[in-house]
Amino acid sequence: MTPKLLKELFYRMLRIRMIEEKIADLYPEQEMRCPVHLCIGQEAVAVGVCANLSRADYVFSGHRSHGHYLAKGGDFKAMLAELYGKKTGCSEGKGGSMHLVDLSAGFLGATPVVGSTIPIAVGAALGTMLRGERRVTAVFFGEAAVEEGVFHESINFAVLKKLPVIFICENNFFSVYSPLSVRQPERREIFKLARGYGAPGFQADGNDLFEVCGLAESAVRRAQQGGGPTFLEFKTYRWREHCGPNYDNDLGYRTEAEFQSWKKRCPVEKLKKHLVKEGIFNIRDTEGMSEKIQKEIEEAIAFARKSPFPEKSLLMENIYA
Amino acid sequence: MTPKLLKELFYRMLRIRMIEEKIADLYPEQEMRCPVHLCIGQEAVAVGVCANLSRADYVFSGHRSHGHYLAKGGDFKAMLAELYGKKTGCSEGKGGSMHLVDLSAGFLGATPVVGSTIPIAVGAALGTMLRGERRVTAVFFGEAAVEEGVFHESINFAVLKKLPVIFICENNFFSVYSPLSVRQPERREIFKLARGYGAPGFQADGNDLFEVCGLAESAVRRAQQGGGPTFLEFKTYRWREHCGPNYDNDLGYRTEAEFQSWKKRCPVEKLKKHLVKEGIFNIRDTEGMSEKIQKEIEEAIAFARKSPFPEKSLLMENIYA
Amino acid sequence: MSRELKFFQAVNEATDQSMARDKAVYTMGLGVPDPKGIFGTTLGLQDKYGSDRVMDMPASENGMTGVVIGSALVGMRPIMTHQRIDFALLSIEQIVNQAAKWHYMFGGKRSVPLVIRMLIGRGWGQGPQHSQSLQAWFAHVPGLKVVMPVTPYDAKGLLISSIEDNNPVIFIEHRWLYNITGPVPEKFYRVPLGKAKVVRKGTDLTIVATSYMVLEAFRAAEILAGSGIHAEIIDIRTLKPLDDSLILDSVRKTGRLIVADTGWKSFGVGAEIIARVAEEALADLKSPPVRVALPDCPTPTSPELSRYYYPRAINIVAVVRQMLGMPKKKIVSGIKDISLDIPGDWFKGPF
Amino acid sequence: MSRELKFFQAVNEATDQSMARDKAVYTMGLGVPDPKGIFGTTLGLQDKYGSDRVMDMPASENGMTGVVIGSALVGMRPIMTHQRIDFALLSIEQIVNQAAKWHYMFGGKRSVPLVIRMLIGRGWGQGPQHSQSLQAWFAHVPGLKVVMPVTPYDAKGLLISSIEDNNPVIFIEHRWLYNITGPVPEKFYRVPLGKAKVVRKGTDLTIVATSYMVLEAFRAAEILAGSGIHAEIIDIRTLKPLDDSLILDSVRKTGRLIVADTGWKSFGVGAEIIARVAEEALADLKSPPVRVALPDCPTPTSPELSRYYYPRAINIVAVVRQMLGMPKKKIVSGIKDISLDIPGDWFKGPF
Ligand SMILES: Cc1ncc(C[n+]2csc(CCOP(=O)(O)OP(=O)(O)O)c2C)c(N)n1
Ligand SMILES: Cc1ncc(C[n+]2csc(CCOP(=O)(O)OP(=O)(O)O)c2C)c(N)n1
Ligand SMILES: [Mg+2]
Ligand SMILES: [Mg+2]
Repeated sequence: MTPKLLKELFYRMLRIRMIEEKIADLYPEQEMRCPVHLCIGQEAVAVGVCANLSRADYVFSGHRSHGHYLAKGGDFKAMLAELYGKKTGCSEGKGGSMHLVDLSAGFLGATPVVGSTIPIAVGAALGTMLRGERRVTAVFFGEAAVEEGVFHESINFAVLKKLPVIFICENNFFSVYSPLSVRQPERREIFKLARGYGAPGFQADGNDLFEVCGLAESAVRRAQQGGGPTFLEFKTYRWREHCGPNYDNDLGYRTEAEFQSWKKRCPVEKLKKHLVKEGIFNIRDTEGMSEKIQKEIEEAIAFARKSPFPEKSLLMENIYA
Repeated sequence: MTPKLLKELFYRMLRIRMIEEKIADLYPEQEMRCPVHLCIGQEAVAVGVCANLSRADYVFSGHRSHGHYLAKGGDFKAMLAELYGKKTGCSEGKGGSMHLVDLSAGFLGATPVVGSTIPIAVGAALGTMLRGERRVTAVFFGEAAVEEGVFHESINFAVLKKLPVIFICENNFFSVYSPLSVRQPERREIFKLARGYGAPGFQADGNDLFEVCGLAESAVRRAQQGGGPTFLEFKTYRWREHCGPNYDNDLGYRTEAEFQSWKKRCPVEKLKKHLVKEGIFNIRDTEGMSEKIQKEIEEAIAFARKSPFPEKSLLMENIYA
Repeated sequence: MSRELKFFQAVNEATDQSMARDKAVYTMGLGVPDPKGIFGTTLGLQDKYGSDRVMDMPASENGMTGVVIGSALVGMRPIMTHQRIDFALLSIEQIVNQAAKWHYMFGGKRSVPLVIRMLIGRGWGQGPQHSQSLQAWFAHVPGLKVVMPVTPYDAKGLLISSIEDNNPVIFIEHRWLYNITGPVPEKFYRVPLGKAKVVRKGTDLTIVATSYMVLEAFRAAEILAGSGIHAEIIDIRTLKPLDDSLILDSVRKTGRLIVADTGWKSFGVGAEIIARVAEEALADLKSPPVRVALPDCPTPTSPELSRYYYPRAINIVAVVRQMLGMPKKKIVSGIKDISLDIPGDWFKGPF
Repeated sequence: MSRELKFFQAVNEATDQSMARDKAVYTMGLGVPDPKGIFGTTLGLQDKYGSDRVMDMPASENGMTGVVIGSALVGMRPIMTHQRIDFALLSIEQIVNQAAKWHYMFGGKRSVPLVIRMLIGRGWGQGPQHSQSLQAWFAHVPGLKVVMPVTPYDAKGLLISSIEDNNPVIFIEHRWLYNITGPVPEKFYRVPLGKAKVVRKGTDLTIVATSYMVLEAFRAAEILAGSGIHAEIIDIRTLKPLDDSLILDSVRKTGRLIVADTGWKSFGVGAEIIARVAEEALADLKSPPVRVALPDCPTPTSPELSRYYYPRAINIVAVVRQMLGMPKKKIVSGIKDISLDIPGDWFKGPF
């Protein structure tokens, strides 16, 4: 990867981090009146995968989709306005944080029922193939989603039809407060499930941008060359509470120590150190980036705040096309 | 296996074969007014598996359940009366061929929605474990059932909880008229799917009683010793049409040659030849068996025919317990 | 003189002509390309349009519903087929949470042009899991449209309109209608969604019926005509959006309402129609409305029990006579009793 | 003086006492043993009864529903919990095809003693997929029972009766009821299924309400009382079997009916209740019955739209005034507008 690209990817990761933290700061104001699932700590997966996709490619996601939406190039102003329930939101305020969309960026949609966008992404891939388009479709989901039968139905069909779709599993070890131990067999590697279907399945450190990019690049190439689907499992960690702006290690479902060990492996810091070490940029550059992002965020907040709420007439609009 | 046992198992296979053929003969009379899915050609799986289960063990099945019901010791008279829609049927005529049950034989039920009894069987295994019982639960299903997401949800949970359940997949290559090639990835062995979950998975010739017994025996032992679930895939072949009494090779979804090649590998004939060769019995013995079974069948038919239909009042009975 | 087709042929032709006109239309379902072709409704289509546009599928109803939804989001117009509504229950989450809401929950950004054909099984011991008639469920869900054709003419015209509609349409076909014959123009034509139809004019009472029950209503009307009673019959055709103005007009005229539906009585179609009439035309009702529907129990398999389970023309007649205060009398439907568990001699089972 | 508990505590106590009395009772659901314990309703149970009887589960709603059904067939009495009805849609096939029909389709051989707790989400942008109120669906299915408690007293008594019932019971809890307080005896007691209750006596009209709408009906009745109008309020409590005799008696007395339900209007609960009244007590109706329910659109997320989506006391009052031919006037509910997307100040989101 060129220094220029690396800088750009770092910028994207930093931007997602700063946006999510700003949302966490503002959430207590109770103006964003919808559930939010922050992706702080998991930015590398979103950025690394989307860095290998073109704007024409499609992405779907689930409840924790802010990072995926932003990494794919989704309009940030429209996203924030959506969280504020405003008419200028990407879904006119009808969806909120759990229902983001930006067609112009190829982010076709995120919905929060666990696993349910997986077959929809596979279907989008089928559609592009039937239409003779050369797009790749990627779908992001958490490790709990592989517990849903629909995941298996989806990957079986994707392999059967050799569809250009990439399954990206962000394994952060928890489904809300439930550890993997109460949900999946011990020592059963998730990426190996995929192999059982005849789909190439790989696993890597989701906090290492380079590892993510490496696997994503070959998966995209495979899809483009008609090689069919790929399953990628990235181990990572959610820093904040499952849903909402706070930290929740005090609840006792995971240890503070475990959290700290993952915090030390912060994907943003990790990349920053590397780039500085490689002399690709210096701390001053990153400060410039922060300022630029800060400004963008302030503008988006102002936009979201001053935007109007959807008027009453919109309630019964767009029920049918 | 002792000669005595082998004779007994042959008798059970022959009995299922003769009963199914009799049903095929009588069906055109239009007195059995419900869909029937005959298991002619697949008798060895039912008999071989159930030979390793005790009466206290539980069995569930799907739409093609006659053989499983009979092999587990289900009451034949009650089954035939059920096909005739009579009050004396095992389900009082309310279920028909697709809804057989015989609690006294540990045949807890068969229902025809593909895959749907799989989680129910897993739940029965969980129940027996919670109750501290030492029963094993086995569930029979066709190879299309593994395409249902619920199969995966079920085996994931069975492995997670190390449940005493055995998954028996009768792979006869077709789902109605649809070949595996339009439903599952090429060269993707079904039993290997199970291994992806950490469940021991094996494959064998479903037309060879010895192979079936061998795998079933170790699976039952594993379950009894707390070793958890086992997945068994048996390749076999359905001789008659998917649903109904006739042959349907003329439809063209499979070749007459393929059918003939499987007919040559008839599980009943195969076992018979072996037993005769081993001098365990001679043809005359088998004739005696046929006569005995013939008599039993005639009695059951008479019973079913003369049994009363359920009266009107039964329509609104047993909706709630 | 006009060409006659059977109901299943009309469904086939509507699909065929829609696929010929629009490359985005494709069809998928268990057994769609097989030798039986969903009781003939999809026969010959794969030879004509290839295996890319006429697909079989794994027994994965839920996942495959998500798949057709996803394809619709990127420009395809899928037709999915389920041989029984009962099997489609595996895909409720995708239909109700995703397809029905997609257009609305994303502020109108995209929609899901999707037709899901579901068959209602009946007779020959279809039993508890092969016979459910859950149209009231789908009609309860905003974002879905629900269509139930009766005549071959409407089967073709309504299916074409459903395929051209930009929303998810649940298209429900009753197995016992497949063999009925009626005039069907060769040309490509539409019957608009959301429009009910007066299929028999009458003055004494209004029978609002769905799907196969329209035929039983006709038989009842014939019998009633013998006693000088003139029933008006309305074929609902589309349950959602529901064309209540036509129903209200008729009831305002006749003052009497019977709703004959193929589903269960409680919390079913009849309840909604009676409620709308009670809300809008209470004063016009000369007598209490009545529902003719399935009793609230699972479908029994035995042919003997199914005769008590499925209401028929004679039951409708009895209800009418009581409604009009006429003396009870034995009614003969004129139809061989065999039609209790099969629609006619052409139906020999097993499915 | 009697002890007071919050609704969620009453649910917890009913589960606790039932598990203490009967070893066959166990509970399973996503997050059941977690630190939040399904909004407190399952807190502390795992410590008391162990991880065999208080289980978390994989995100496999369909499969796990089959699992609890299977366990019920061999003697267990499972309580399954879904944090939203919306998620339970994945398990419809098991609930409707298997659990609801098992007893009937096998001629009464076994039954499925199973309670499935489902929560209705509302407010704080729950939005289209975390807020559905599909009780009308379950009430349409023979073999299921459907319960919707309102008071902490009933929550405990009805849950205990549901756990002791030998059939599958869909037990629907509204998120906005969790924090209401009411008297709840310490002792183990039952409130029978299938019995509605007159919770406020009145003479001028009957308001039949479900779940949270009973509270809005109360607020409306208070406001109406100010203008000398006396509304009788019936808390349905059990939708299936439906206690229509109590409803009919009340309507025969008042001659006026309003049905206030938490679900969508069309093909919903209101339709069934109006239909039964029209069938049985048409002559007693002095004015057309009216449904107060959700408009037929998906749930919008924006708080501003939810104010128009969810009907409240003032809407009921307006309907009543119109029904009685009273002049229109601006009605103030006396409740802070904040309660439009949260039940009260105690609710701070995000769930
Ligand atoms: C079908 C379904 N079941 C339950 C839920 C409730 N729920 C919301 S997010 C979540 C956790 C999902 O965990 P995972 O997939 O690992 O994603 P993560 O939150 O860890 O990013 C659950 C169970 C849901 N939204 N959908
Ligand atoms: C969920 C569901 N989908 C479709 C059907 C229709 N159907 C009945 S039997 C069958 C074939 C099942 O094939 P398989 O599981 O291999 O069993 P086999 O008939 O070969 O013994 C199908 C698709 C059904 N009963 N249930
Ligand atoms: Mg996770
Ligand atoms: Mg098969």
